[in-house]
Amino acid sequence: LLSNPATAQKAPPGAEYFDVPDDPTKVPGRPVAGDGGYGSRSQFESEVRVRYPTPNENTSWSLTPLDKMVGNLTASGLHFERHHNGIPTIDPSRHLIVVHGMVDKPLKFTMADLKRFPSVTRRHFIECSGNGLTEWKKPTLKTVQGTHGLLSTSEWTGVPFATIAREVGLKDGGTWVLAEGSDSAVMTRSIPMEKMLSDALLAYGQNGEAIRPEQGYPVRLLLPGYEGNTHIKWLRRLEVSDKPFMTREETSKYTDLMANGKARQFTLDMDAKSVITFPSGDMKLPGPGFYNVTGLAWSGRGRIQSVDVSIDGGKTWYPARIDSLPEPMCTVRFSFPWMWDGKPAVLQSRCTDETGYIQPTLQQLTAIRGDNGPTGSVYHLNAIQSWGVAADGSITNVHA
Amino acid sequence: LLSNPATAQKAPPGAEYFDVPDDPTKVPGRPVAGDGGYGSRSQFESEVRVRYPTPNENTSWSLTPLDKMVGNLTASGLHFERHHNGIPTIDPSRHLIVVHGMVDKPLKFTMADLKRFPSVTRRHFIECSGNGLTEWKKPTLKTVQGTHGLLSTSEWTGVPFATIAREVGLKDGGTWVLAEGSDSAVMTRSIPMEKMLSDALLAYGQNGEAIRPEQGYPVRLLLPGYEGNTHIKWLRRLEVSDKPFMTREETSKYTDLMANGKARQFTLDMDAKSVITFPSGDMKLPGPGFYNVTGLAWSGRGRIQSVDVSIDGGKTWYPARIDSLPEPMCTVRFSFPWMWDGKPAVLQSRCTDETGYIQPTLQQLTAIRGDNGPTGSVYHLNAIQSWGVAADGSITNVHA
Amino acid sequence: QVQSHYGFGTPATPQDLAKYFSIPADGRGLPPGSGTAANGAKLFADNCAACHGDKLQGNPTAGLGGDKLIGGRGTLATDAPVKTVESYWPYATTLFDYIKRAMPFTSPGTLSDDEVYSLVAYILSEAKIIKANETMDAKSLPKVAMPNRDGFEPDPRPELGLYR
Amino acid sequence: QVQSHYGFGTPATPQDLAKYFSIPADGRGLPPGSGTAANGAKLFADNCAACHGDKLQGNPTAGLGGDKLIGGRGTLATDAPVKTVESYWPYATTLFDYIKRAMPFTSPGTLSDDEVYSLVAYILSEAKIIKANETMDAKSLPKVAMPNRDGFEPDPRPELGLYR
Ligand code: HEC
Ligand code: HEC
Ligand SMILES: [Ca+2]
Ligand SMILES: [Ca+2]
Ligand SMILES: [Ca+2]
Ligand SMILES: [Ca+2]
Ligand SMILES: [Ca+2]
Ligand SMILES: [Ca+2]
Ligand SMILES: [Co+2]
Ligand SMILES: [Co+2]
Repeated sequence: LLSNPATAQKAPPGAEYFDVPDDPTKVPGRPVAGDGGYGSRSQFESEVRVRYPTPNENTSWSLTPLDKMVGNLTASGLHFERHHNGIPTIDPSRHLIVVHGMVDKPLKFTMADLKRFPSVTRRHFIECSGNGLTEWKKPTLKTVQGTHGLLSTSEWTGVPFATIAREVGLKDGGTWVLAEGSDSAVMTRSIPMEKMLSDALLAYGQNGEAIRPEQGYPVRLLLPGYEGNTHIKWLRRLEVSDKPFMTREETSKYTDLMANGKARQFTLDMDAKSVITFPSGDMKLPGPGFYNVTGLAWSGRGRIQSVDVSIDGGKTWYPARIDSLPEPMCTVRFSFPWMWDGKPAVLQSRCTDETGYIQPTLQQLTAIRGDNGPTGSVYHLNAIQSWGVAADGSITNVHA
Repeated sequence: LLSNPATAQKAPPGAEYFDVPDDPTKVPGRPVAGDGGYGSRSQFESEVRVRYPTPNENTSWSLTPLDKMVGNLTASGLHFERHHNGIPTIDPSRHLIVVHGMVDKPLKFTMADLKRFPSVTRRHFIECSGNGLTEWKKPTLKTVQGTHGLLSTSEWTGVPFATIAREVGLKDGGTWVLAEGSDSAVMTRSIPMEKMLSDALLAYGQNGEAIRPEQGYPVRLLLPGYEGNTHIKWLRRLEVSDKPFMTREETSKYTDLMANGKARQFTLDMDAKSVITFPSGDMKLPGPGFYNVTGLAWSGRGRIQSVDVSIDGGKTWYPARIDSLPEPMCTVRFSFPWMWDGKPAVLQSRCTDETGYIQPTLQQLTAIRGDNGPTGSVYHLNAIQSWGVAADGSITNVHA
Repeated sequence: QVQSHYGFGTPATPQDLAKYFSIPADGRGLPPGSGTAANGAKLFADNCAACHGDKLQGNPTAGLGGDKLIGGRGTLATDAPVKTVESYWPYATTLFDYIKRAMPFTSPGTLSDDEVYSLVAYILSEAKIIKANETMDAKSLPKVAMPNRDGFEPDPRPELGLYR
Repeated sequence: QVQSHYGFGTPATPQDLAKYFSIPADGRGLPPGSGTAANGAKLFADNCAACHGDKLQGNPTAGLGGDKLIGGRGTLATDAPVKTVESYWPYATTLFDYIKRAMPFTSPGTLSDDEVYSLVAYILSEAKIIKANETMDAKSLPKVAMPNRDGFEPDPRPELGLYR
């Protein structure tokens, strides 16, 4: 009863096509485990991650369709991607993770070795620090998938680096750790030892199963709250050092050039941020009436404390409901009951994290960072997003 | 770069096959979004849900491979199934939910209507009360997938029934609600109004995307902690009544026949339960040494408070670590550091929930329920599971 | 700003509701019509026996797996209880409700109400719960005295002995 | 019962580690060998120019999209900063490390160390950071004075003005 290849074309990516009966209560359904034992999404669900049109499709990114998502987690098939030379195919039985440098005993671990250690399971967002890079100067992309889609949330399972550190023995003065991927970009980033010992995971599980190929199969580094690029995928090596390595990704890229010509380096924390996903850009409200405004909020420095919503472009703020359980360095779903009177409005959300940090306006942010983004201060745009609502109900990305 | 049909056969269900390079750092990987925008699991991951060999494959169940899972959530593609006449294919644009009976204003809702209401997002397990039904009299199935695989955990998003209740207006005396599915079993169960108003959800989201077809697309009832059969899938109708309807599923089935010939009815709560998933039945330990014993614990009456592990068949108990955040009516992952001396051992886990209820031994349970299961008291087997470890490291399902 | 009622959804009219049914033990909602075991016997042979057996003994054919429908009286308190419509089901109304919604398994929801009444009469008569010539309809069905009518009790859990 | 060390994993020997490299600014781990701009020019034309341009101006061919490698000096504090190896990169060692690991894009990890030194020499010389005849090797490379050597500062965040 699997769909036949002729009709398979009718189904969206990730789905199988089946004929639709007039009345599903009058004909038997598909048998249990007729799918071979691994299910797929409904043929009526079609949202996909969309690639940003960089010149080279192997170093590019695809964005999560936040406007079509519900809840707090990201479906594994829709987790955003950023690869620097494509997705490698790695046989886990041949994969090694070596840990060396300023350690007492350099070791190599098979995946089987790694899985023998105690593990922990945590939910965290990952956000690319380039999320929103098109939005500094003027509203550019139409949808929230475009403006904020380099954000996804998963349940991750893995071994704390602290556990591995006890195995190799750390030498005094080892203050940085280089993490290296086994993709063809052989991606490298330097991570402060303090972070590695506090909550870094060597993660091999995602949402209950093995981590997906696009997210680093068979193992990635997970650095809760840090910018996405540092969560090295396809992890093959950790080298303890007394200094950062000044890799290309932490000098040429992922640094923030200020207006005075100086660049900030190792800007690793993701600042608190929120965005309204409904209603959002390119949608159209059918008419005045009640709308359950909803969105996501997150912080790289702890839990989300509160979220406020404005319908007048930030003049007045109302508290939003928190619809899921706040956890450290994890998204929360929020909502706000809005009775639209049919007049033009500007919708905004603003979050505060448990450190007391308040998500800034774009004006506040560019006052500090300069307004030479996107070619200057490209990364870490966490400003309040504005969605303009016209009298005809159409929603557009605006700067307000 | 999608796999071609000729080689697709090489990949397990849910995966695509790709050639495996000798050194993944030396050849470019697959391009971003080359999968059409919806990803799939690695070709090296092959665990599947397995159908229990009931005579009719349309009324049957498939079991989650708990032995192969990591973390706390169940991958959506591996969520256990129990259908009573297969999986219907339902066009959400034509689906209605009607709410009527002892209400002031009977209403019908489209899926679009439903999604306009405020929603909440919660993680909960669903367990079929038939989980383990083969295990009452003697150890029968070999693996934990067989003995405990009718258990899965997801993030669910939906509208509280309480919200819908305000729309229709409840009449005094409406103490039960019938929920009806739109499958060809037209499944019906009666639910106490108290439960419906406390935390029942009309759930349309699962792990961030639309609920999967096998789990009730486009909408199911979610009754945190209640036996799985009551979480009516493909929900099309809710009827408020002053009495239960005594449907076939709450009389002929899902009742618990005691030794005295009387049957318990509406045994809806899932009692606290835990199971060790590693090591578990049909595995073989390579030799003496350290093993990170791990498993899942859950309760239908609140949070898991603590989990203990025994390596001597319940004579001595040690506290286990809790490796994920306990939440109400949700699984937790636990673990226990075990240094195996190479001698025969019997591994057990035992949980206590926040009400103080302690998971019983099979002896304690059959002392109350009688030992005429599985034909008598079929359901609600939540006894401590024992895994026998032989001197050669092989693990078997035992009663101890 | 928020109304106490959102106002989503549209009224469900009696016509909208007409296609739904769910029959509690008092027979509320049983449709007009009637049936007898004699009619039911033929219907059963044609539509049900392949899966439930021509003696209602259950599961005669591999791959179909219908339940055993009669027998088992007096076994419930034994070590090998046999649960059937005859021995276990507390209400005859449930039989009407279930056959009408879910049977025959391969084409559920296709029987007329008279046919369902007839099949119910046939099964109850084969189970020796009613006489062969009794007519089943909205009035008589709820009154059928099922052998295990008083065999159920509400959930007594949590079992307090399992607390420390 | 638990050991303080689990004992999983096996020692990584010097041979195991030989294939890995990562070169910090002091040049630690730079391999033997050397190269010159003259050799690099030919290698660049053959292996790199298709994507980075024969004037190192970047992205000449649709679908390939290599970065611009030189130019942009003096633009960093302007409204249109141009970030290249020449204008922005603080360390020449990074150039060696990155080309050796990741370039050429379609066959990374295939260049010899001499070839990498030569390409580094060529790019730095085209950027007028070194002279055309300077030899690049483990000793000279870390000493190259990059124009933006002092252009970086550690993360000053959180920005305290954003707290209430
Ligand atoms: C193709 C097979 C098939 C046919 C034809 C069929 N049945 Fe069934 N029947 C089943 C199966 C399978 C079940 C169990 C369904 C479940 O538990 O999910 C069942 C269950 C039942 C039950 C409930 C038994 C119990 O103890 O819970 C009754 C009553 C019943 N059928 C009556 C009928 C009648 C009357 C007909 C004919 C009009 C019929 N069946 C035709 C397969 C069939
Ligand atoms: C097929 C295309 C292609 C070829 C051939 C190629 N490159 Fe590249 N190069 C790229 C792309 C694309 C990037 C950007 C990669 C990224 O950011 O993920 C890049 C990045 C670079 C960078 C980093 C630039 C910066 O500012 O960060 C350097 C240096 C470089 N290449 C040098 C070389 C050299 C030297 C060669 C030849 C040995 C070469 N490239 C061959 C496409 C190519
Ligand atoms: Ca969708
Ligand atoms: Ca040490
Ligand atoms: Ca697996
Ligand atoms: Ca009322
Ligand atoms: Ca109770
Ligand atoms: Ca800081
Ligand atoms: Co940064
Ligand atoms: Co029950």
